[in-house]
Amino acid sequence: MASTATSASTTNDPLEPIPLIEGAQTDESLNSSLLNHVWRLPGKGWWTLFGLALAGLGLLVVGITVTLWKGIGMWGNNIPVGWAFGIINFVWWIGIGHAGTLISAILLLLQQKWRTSINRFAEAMTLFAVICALLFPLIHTGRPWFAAYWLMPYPSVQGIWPQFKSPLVWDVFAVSTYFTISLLFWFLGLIPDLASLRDSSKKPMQKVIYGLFALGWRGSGRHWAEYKWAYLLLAGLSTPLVLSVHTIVSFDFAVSILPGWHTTVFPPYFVAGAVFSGFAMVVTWMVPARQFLGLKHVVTLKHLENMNKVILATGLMVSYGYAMEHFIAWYSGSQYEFAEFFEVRMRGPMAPVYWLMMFCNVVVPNIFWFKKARTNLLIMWVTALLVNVGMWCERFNIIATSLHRDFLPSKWELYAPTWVDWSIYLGTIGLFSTLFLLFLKFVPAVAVTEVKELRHELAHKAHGHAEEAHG
Amino acid sequence: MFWARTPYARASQTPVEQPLEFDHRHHTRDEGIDCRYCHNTVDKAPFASIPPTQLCLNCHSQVWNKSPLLEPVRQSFIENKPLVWNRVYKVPEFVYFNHSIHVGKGVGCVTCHGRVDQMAAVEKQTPLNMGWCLDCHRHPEKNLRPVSEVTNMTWHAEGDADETARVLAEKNDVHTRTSCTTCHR
Amino acid sequence: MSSHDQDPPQDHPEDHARSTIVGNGASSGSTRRISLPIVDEALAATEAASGAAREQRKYWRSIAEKEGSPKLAAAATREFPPGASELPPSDVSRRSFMKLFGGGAAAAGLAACHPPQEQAIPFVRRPEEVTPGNALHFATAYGVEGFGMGLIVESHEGRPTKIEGNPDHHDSLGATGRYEQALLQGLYDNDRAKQLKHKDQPLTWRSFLGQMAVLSARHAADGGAKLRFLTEPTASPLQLELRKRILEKFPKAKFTSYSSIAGDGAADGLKLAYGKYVEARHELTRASVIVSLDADFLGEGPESVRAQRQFAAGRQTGAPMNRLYVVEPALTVTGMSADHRLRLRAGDVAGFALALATELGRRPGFAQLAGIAGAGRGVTAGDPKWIGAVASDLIKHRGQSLLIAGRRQPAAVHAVVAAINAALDNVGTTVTYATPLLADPLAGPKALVPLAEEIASGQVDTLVITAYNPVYTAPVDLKFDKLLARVPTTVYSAAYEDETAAVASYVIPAAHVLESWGDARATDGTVSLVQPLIAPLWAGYTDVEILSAFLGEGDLGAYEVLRRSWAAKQSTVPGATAEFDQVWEKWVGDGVIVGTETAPEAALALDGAAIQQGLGALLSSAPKGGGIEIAFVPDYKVVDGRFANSAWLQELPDPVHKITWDNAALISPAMAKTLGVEVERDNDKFSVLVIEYKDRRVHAPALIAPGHADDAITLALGYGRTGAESVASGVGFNAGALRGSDAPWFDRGAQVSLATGMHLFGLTQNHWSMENREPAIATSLAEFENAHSEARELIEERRSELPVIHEPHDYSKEQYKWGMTIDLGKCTGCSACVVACQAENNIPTVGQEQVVRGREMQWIRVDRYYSGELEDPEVIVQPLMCQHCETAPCEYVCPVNATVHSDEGLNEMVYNRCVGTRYCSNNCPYKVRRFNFLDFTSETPAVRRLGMNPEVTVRSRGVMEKCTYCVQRIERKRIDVRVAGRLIEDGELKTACQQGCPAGAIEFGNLNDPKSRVTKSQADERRYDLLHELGTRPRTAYLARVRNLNPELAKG
Amino acid sequence: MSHEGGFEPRRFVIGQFAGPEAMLDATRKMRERGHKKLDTHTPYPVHGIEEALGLGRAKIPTIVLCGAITGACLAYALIYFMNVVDFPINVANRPIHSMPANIPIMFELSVLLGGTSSFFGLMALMKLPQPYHPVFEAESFWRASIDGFFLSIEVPKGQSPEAVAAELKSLSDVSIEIVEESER
Repeated sequence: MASTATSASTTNDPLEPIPLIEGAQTDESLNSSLLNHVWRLPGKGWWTLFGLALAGLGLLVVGITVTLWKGIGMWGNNIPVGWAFGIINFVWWIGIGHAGTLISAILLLLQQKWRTSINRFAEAMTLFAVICALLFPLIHTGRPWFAAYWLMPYPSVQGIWPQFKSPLVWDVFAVSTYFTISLLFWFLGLIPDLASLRDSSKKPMQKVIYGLFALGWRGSGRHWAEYKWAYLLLAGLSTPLVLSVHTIVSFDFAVSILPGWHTTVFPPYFVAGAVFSGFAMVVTWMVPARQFLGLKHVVTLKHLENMNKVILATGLMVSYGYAMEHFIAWYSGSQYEFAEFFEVRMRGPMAPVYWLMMFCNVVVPNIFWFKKARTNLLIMWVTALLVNVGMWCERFNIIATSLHRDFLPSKWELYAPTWVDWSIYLGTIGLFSTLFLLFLKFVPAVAVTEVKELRHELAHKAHGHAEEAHG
Repeated sequence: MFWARTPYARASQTPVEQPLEFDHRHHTRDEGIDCRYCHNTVDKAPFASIPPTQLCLNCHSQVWNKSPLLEPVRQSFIENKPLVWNRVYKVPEFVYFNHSIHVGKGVGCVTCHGRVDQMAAVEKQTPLNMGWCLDCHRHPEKNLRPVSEVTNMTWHAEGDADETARVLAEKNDVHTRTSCTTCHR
Repeated sequence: MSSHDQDPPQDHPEDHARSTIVGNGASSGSTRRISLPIVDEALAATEAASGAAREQRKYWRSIAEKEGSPKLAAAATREFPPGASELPPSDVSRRSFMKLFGGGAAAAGLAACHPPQEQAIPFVRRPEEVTPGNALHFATAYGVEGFGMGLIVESHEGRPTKIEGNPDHHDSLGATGRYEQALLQGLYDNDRAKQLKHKDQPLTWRSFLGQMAVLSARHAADGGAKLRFLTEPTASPLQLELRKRILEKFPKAKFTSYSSIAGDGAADGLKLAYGKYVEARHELTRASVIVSLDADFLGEGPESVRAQRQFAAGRQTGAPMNRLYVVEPALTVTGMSADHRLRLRAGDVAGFALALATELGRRPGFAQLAGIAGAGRGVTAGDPKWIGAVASDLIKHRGQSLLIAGRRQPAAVHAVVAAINAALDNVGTTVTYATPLLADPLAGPKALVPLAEEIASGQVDTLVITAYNPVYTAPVDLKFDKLLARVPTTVYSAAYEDETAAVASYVIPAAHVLESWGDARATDGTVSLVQPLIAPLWAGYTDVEILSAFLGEGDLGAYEVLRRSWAAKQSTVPGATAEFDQVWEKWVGDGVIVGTETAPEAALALDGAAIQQGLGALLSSAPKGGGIEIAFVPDYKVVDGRFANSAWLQELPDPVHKITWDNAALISPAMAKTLGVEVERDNDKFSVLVIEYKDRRVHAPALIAPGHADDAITLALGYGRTGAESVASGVGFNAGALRGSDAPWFDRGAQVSLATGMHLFGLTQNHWSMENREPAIATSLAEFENAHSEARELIEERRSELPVIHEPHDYSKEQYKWGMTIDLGKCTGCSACVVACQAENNIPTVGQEQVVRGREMQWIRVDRYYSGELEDPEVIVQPLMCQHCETAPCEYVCPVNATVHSDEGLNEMVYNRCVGTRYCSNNCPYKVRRFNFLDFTSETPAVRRLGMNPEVTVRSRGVMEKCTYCVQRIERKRIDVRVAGRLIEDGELKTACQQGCPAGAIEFGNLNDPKSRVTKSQADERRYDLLHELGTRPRTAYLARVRNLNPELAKG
Repeated sequence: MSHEGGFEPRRFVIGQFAGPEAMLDATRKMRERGHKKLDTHTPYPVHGIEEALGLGRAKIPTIVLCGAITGACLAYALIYFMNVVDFPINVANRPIHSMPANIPIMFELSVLLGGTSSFFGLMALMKLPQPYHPVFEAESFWRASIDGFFLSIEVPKGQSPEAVAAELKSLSDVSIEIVEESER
């Protein structure tokens, strides 16, 4: 017996100019449509993408093997440029991850209805981005086989401990916490959906597997009562967490004395940048995904537009960050700071990256002032891509460019990445895509339960309106 | 981190077989030979030194000069081929341990090497890991003795041990040194 | 994880350092040296290592295991060199060898949680002077140009590990140059000639002697009419004696001294001036005005080390300072130290000399010079104002001034200079002349011509070559390789299987100086005995042994020959009255034979007239005409190629241009513009030039050299080697291919054009300017004496107390507070410290490709900055190593406590704790940290490992390293004095760079001792801290350089 | 249905409702009629369920709070012990004990422990994972996670399920099943 609740077409809702859920949906229809992509055998598109992703993953394996075998010297790093691609990509990925948490957690706290259809998606992205990010701090060290555990505070027979004044140790705690919490948060949200997968699966094998992951969830009211709290609290914790993580990442630089690193504006400006690039990444993936997975009716233009608004906002914050950096560099009166921003970056050998960054992060997002752009799939997709590029350039500027010319001109050196650098970078994109495609294949890409709940609420509202209408 | 603390992992407390049946008990206890007769660079060099074959023969050209047990020694001397012993104590390559300073400041042989005079085959008595080194480098007093007594296997402080320790530390001008470069260079 | 707790063996950085050592103290014969069979094994191991290495998982397996591999052991036994002991190749680790009584340990097999059983191998007979783990020091001597510099060699268990200067030696004064430091690499060089060969057939020494006996018998018949010897220029009494005896036996035989870098101008010029051959000796301590005419007396030559010390002595403010004028085409070490520098083409220097003479001649009391100048027939060069100023300055300091002409300059210049020095009453004070000590006064490329002609005309049957590699170094027009082919028998004493060895019929592996007995003279004649530190690694034979072969004494051995000759000469040595054995021990021990110095010639009369007429002829024959000038210089690193196989020197940045692993065609910026030379990749990549001269042409990459004379190219010799030397071959281009015997040093008329393509240099510094940051402060004396001058205020600002957030750590209670001072006024940038540091601290070399990537490893970086206009810049050099900041930025960012502070304020670097995040380097404002980006050590041949310093950990891949203030020396000294129950006294502890520094520009010591030199120097009014405004509180301080400018020439 | 051994199967009466409202309504009523062991099963949290089931205040928040506080304290204690008590080292002349440097890790650890405790605390409270539960025996129970709204009543010993079922039936029009815990 399907639920007989009235159709939840919410088009007549004045507050929702574009519907959050399109068409007349029932719990069941939602259920089938949203889980459909799990049951359906993957199509050509998925396989091609998956093939590409695996190829990328291959690159990663090659890159890492070479690095471990021959040493970090296979990368382009040198003295003075001790950090380059490794840390650039680390920061880039972490940044991307942040949007996920932000969407799922912060928007939840702010009770943004439009979040529901995309949060699962975003959280997954967070998780995978963090996995990619986690790779780098480890493999970029000279002796990973020690770095893997010497940064952990454990009682070794050497009787020596980590050095807790070092931002790198903070990183270890921040990033690992971030990963753990995001994982738990994501999984907690998944449990009810896993249950419905279990219950709607046809093949016994699937039943067993999903059943195991569903932990025997039976939608008990007593459970829901605690569950809602737990979920809310995790969200509550993730919100400051996500802010702290990128703040701490920014400490890696802000705590040092290097011109271009030693900057107090870094924490907020890194967080803004993170959200900026993160949302861009979500859009980059969401636009094609809703197409191929048939999620158009739950991930509507409204969602995309909202995200574009966030991109615009954070983009402006980032621009402000740049402005401040340059202002302080001049205002501080430090010749090293000044040279860093107005000579090295603007006119040095790495200047093209700087100007590309400026274009992508400062100029491009402004297109979202126009509703046409915000709601045009192609434009928003290209913009999002450019923003991703721009944010990568930003990290390159901060890290490599600052390093390659610092205090003493006698040790100024050029930096050029090697094929290993590139293959590892592309490799992580491959890893990310692989995980993502697997996720799309085996787990509901949209939080079914929450969408149903939303439908219910909307239906209620609609109902109410209807009654008023009849007087 | 627990494994590393087991004696096995440190290869200690297991007697080490030697190519030649050399018995420290006999030489030190019965014959009363001082450690420094054979390990004669211990007080002036980083290394206590395994005695060259020549040194064995100082005595054994007279005593037991026919003993089959000593055949390898004579062989070594005649063929100019070193005796190959199995090592008992070894610190990692990046640790620069110096016997002369420890002996010079009154750290007894027995403190690290144990009652060698009671060992048929010598075995490693102490963990030799950094934590263990640090213990003593932080509080050396408790392991001090008059420099004259360093080779004494049975020396014990008379009266108030802590007081003697303090006095000795004073007298031998012993410092606590825990700077990394004390041992790592 | 737990198993890693205790650093599983395969991850010890040091494993890569392991080299095999077993002592069995078989003291060889009469000598004190210890022949270690283990050494032979190391050699054997090396042969196989290359092969064995492949199959190793290099990135974590150790060389020790490598050598332990059965394959290798087999190889070792097979490859056993002659004279090796029967000891089975047992594989032993360098350090554990020390640890256990001159025994060693073999890391058996793989990483088990249970440590592997290792062996300990004692001596059989321990040589009485050997105390395992305590170094011994022996005196010996070595020199490149015929004179010997006294050396003290540190030896661990019979393996030389470090070379220092001999404080008692006239030319060393305790310091060394670049080459001496690098001798070790020459010794432990796997490329050395190892096998005595005749026409590529192995030969034993005995049968060689037999064949030589036959040969000399045949030559004796006609008095040796067709017997020729080609030797290095030498002042060695023993060599001279052998020469004499050979000539007695073969009256018609001839000896030729030859070195491609010897200049003949001085000898001829002085002969012209004084009527006979004399050698000039210079005393810079007494000179307050020095004028160098294309003479790089601080940078090269047997006198250079002493010259630097003496010159530096006159660079202290508060005392009368000396003033240095330099006239030269391309910047040199001397040029960089100049107060005033005039860039002139080498060919124009003669003009300058005459112009100066003319100018002086105009002044009252110098009429005699006018005449001489007159003979110059108006040949002149240089800015008259400049010349005028110099002239008056010279006259002002009459009697305490000095003119020095360079080796490249022709006789005319030297003659004029001699005349001027005489006119200025400098003779006897700043310059003295003595009867030549060298066997032949003329030994330059020209000296080769007569020999070449004789060979060409078939008058030579046997040619014995102990000179360095003539086939490569000889002027191309002689076609020496073809000539040698014509000589029936050529005997070549070969350090390497080089170009000459390829064509010689007898190739005799030369013993390295550290393997040889012999003697040498200092430039003042003092004799030093050369004693071996180690038995020849591969059967090597000394020149002495080869020459004595022609006296039928070849089997005597150098030791016996030397001892006999000195036993005979004992009476000639004043004060050596005791029993010869005692005297001998003393001589060998001291490294110098006191009383053997030769007095300068008194009452020499300058023959002005002779100069006058000689001059005309000389000048007419001097190079004229237009066109571009090409000039050749001995390289600062490989000299004439003889050090080309030393990776240390190849990778040492050229003192002036910071080139590694290359030579270049140095041209002025203006000339580069006219030629259209392109520069790419941030000053790393330059266009390649085609240089055509007569019928010769070479492709040479251009390098823009500020301060270079226009229309002139400077080319360094010694590169483009084609011999079988793995390091040397393929590095740079052979400038010698342009060099003719008629004009061996410089000539006009070269055609230069751009070739296609660019060349990527391994430059360690490609930024010339200080970007207005003034890390290295240079000022003029006038400015400095004005307390309110800009420079003075800058210095004050950089030594002022800075506000602090929390109180600085208090070190005053500590026994020691280590600190260093570097005097930029004294530092000439010669870079000896860099090599000394490399030798002391087991610093690896990385190769050009890595240098290009910016991964050079030398702990000391000698920065060179140009200021002023590019065409005629002022230059300042600044050695930069870890500053040991008290609030070190590197420390607080290290996540694992791998770099922290010691109780005495050292910035410690704990290699075995380092995980290689490189954060410390990023945060180091001086960028003095070095990172092992790749495995730079484990591939080092085992034989090379023998020379490594056992007191210093060899760093593994992925580990950060940096200057430690030679903490190993501090700790060893501390232990020694504490066992003795006293404190370290000032001066008894020196860092490697300080000890090596010829100029004495580096002071190191205890800042808690108010009387210590370093405390005093840090109180100097020139003292300032580098990047002081960052509040890093560096322990290393700098003393600003003060230029003693001539007011008449001072700009503005 | 005879059961050897001591095994006393729990018995449930399970009613499936058309929608959440009806279910809530029935739940309320049944509770008023004195039924204790009630539980509902819905695909998504239904508003007002706590009140309907008469549940007290949620316990999770307290657990999380404790977790978070422990985390912060633990971090501070750890760092203080390692860098101040056990092995104080002069690092770049910085104070051995500097509070500001500890803050990031204190924060992270409090979030970590807070977060984990909320998750595992929840699991403990829900007694999950628990693959089998008698209600799964119900024919149509699979809809509970899709679009079904169920009310389950565990029948106390001695009471007959049928009676309870009838009682429930009397409240609203529902399809009712009676299930018994199977012995496994």
